[in-house]
Amino acid sequence: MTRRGRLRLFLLAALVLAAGYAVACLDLPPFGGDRHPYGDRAVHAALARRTANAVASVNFDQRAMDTLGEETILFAAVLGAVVLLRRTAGEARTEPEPARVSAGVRRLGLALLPVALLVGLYVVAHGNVTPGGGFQGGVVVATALHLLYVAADYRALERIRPVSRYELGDAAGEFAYTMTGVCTALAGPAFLANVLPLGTFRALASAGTVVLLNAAVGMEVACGVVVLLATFLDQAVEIADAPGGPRSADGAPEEEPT
Amino acid sequence: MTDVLVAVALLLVAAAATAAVVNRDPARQAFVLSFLGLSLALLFTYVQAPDVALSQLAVGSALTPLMILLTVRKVTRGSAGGPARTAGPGRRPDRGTARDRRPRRGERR
Amino acid sequence: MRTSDGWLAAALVPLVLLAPVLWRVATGRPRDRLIALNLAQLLAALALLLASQGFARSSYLDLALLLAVLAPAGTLVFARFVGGVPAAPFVRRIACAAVPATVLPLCAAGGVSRQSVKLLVIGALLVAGSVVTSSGTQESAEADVADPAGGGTGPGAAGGGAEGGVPGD
Amino acid sequence: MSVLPYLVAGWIFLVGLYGLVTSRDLIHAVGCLAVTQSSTYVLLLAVGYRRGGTAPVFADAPAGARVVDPVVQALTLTDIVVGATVTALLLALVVQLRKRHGTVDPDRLSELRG
Repeated sequence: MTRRGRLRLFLLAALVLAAGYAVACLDLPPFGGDRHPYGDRAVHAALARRTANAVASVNFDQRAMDTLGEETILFAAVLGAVVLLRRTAGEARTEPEPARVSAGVRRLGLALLPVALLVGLYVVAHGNVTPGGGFQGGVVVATALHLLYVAADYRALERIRPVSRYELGDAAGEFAYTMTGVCTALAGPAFLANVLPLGTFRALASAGTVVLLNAAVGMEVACGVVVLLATFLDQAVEIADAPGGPRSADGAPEEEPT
Repeated sequence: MTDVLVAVALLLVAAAATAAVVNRDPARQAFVLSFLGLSLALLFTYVQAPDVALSQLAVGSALTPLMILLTVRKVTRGSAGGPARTAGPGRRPDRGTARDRRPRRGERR
Repeated sequence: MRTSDGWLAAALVPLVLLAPVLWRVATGRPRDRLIALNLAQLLAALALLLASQGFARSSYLDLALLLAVLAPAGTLVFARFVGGVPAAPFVRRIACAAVPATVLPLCAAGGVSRQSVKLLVIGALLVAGSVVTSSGTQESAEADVADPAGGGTGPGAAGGGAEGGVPGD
Repeated sequence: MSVLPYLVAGWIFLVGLYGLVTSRDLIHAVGCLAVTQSSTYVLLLAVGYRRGGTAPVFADAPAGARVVDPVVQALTLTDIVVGATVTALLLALVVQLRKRHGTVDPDRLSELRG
């Protein structure tokens, strides 16, 4: 299909979609309306389980099974990216150059690194009480480590980042989540049921299994993002393509379709 | 008052999304995507979703731009391998400088 | 929860100011975009701080804290690819003026408590981050950011087309 | 105001799709996909909003407070993080395509296939 034809087809489809969508919008419950049957029940259930953060309660308690699915997607995506970007035969590894970063930036980065790590861990740890949780905090922790790359250089990052350990941590997070589910199934009524003591409302140790699942997710997200960025950094900073340039299919000529 | 904030944030998000699409160069698009993440985070705060806003801030401020920019660097200069290009002290100065120019033509024929 | 319209109206100011900043982020040269993005992060953090007070929810302060911590990381990521932290005395002046002008009234409104300590920490992080990332220190000498087409055009030149990096075609 | 958020979500969706359809660069296309994805966040949160409500986080709010819907928020917040890793997977695919075919222009890629 030509570009013009494709654009025409898209505009036609977009017109139909826009018209249908606009009509549907007029029939949706108005923005800010008062009818939220699911929300009300979820809040009720969250309060009954002494989880101050109802969103965390939905994620790690009421719909914990769903989150297992999300977590598995994340795991698979990281795995897929690692497999796609692994170093193939014929690709040379070059040493990264030491970066020349100004003293101010370097100082800021080194001062910010522990603060950012702390904030990330705080966001993970308080996931059941205040806004936050494993998903957000994990990303913050992983980003914090990469302050070393942007404020110092790649070699500094490599020193504190044995990738294989983070790969292990990624898998361990996923494993811990599943095993928590299996344990609750053995101990109580169902897979991922909240069987632990619920603790006191608004305390750090409240909400039962939410704390464990939250921590497992935090670990998996943090390690997964570190591994992900490591593969990208490897490709962009360290790995040169196979001799013959990028067009010759990585020294594997049988895969070139032309 | 909240409604006004939500409306302004919505318009800002719509404008940022449009700008992100019409910026055709991925490296420049990354800036706009980062801005889009910021404005989305503000919108989420105003519709009382701080958890979601945290998520968006964490992902949008540094992670996504870093991945996009690294991909851009890899793709646009795929053959250079980055640092090796400018003959660092004792680091294979021969790799990646002339190599990516030579053999390609012959192979395509 | 009781919201306070005064503080929310104050939060509207940085939000509206983001619109012209978006124009700069979307159309400027890479360096200008970076400066504009830096400014946008600062304004967004101020808007979050004011919104926290306006909605009377102290837990929203975590958002501003997170942004204050991650914004320099984001700026430095981009700086690495445009070849250095560009000088932006404008952003620096705004940071030094607007952050105290926002944080101190918020502290005064909240009284002395854990929140005001948090507010002061966020303010300090914001000022420090903005001042350093707009100081104009050059790090473009680094090999893997040096742009073959010259510093001014930045990554735009490198990413100009799908085949931008393939010479000899 | 009562439909503006829905319309904005629709606009973001269509604009993102337009970018995907007309994109000449797969990295740009991935960025457009991220834009398209954000329309679902806006729509979901708009559906869950309750006027005068506050966040369903009771750390600093009374237990009986009027709150917005936590279910859609839970859906959205996981999707943002998972979406970022999926974006990474797509970018990895782009890098691999570039290695194998030397281009990231979707039109030229389909020419290659013949």
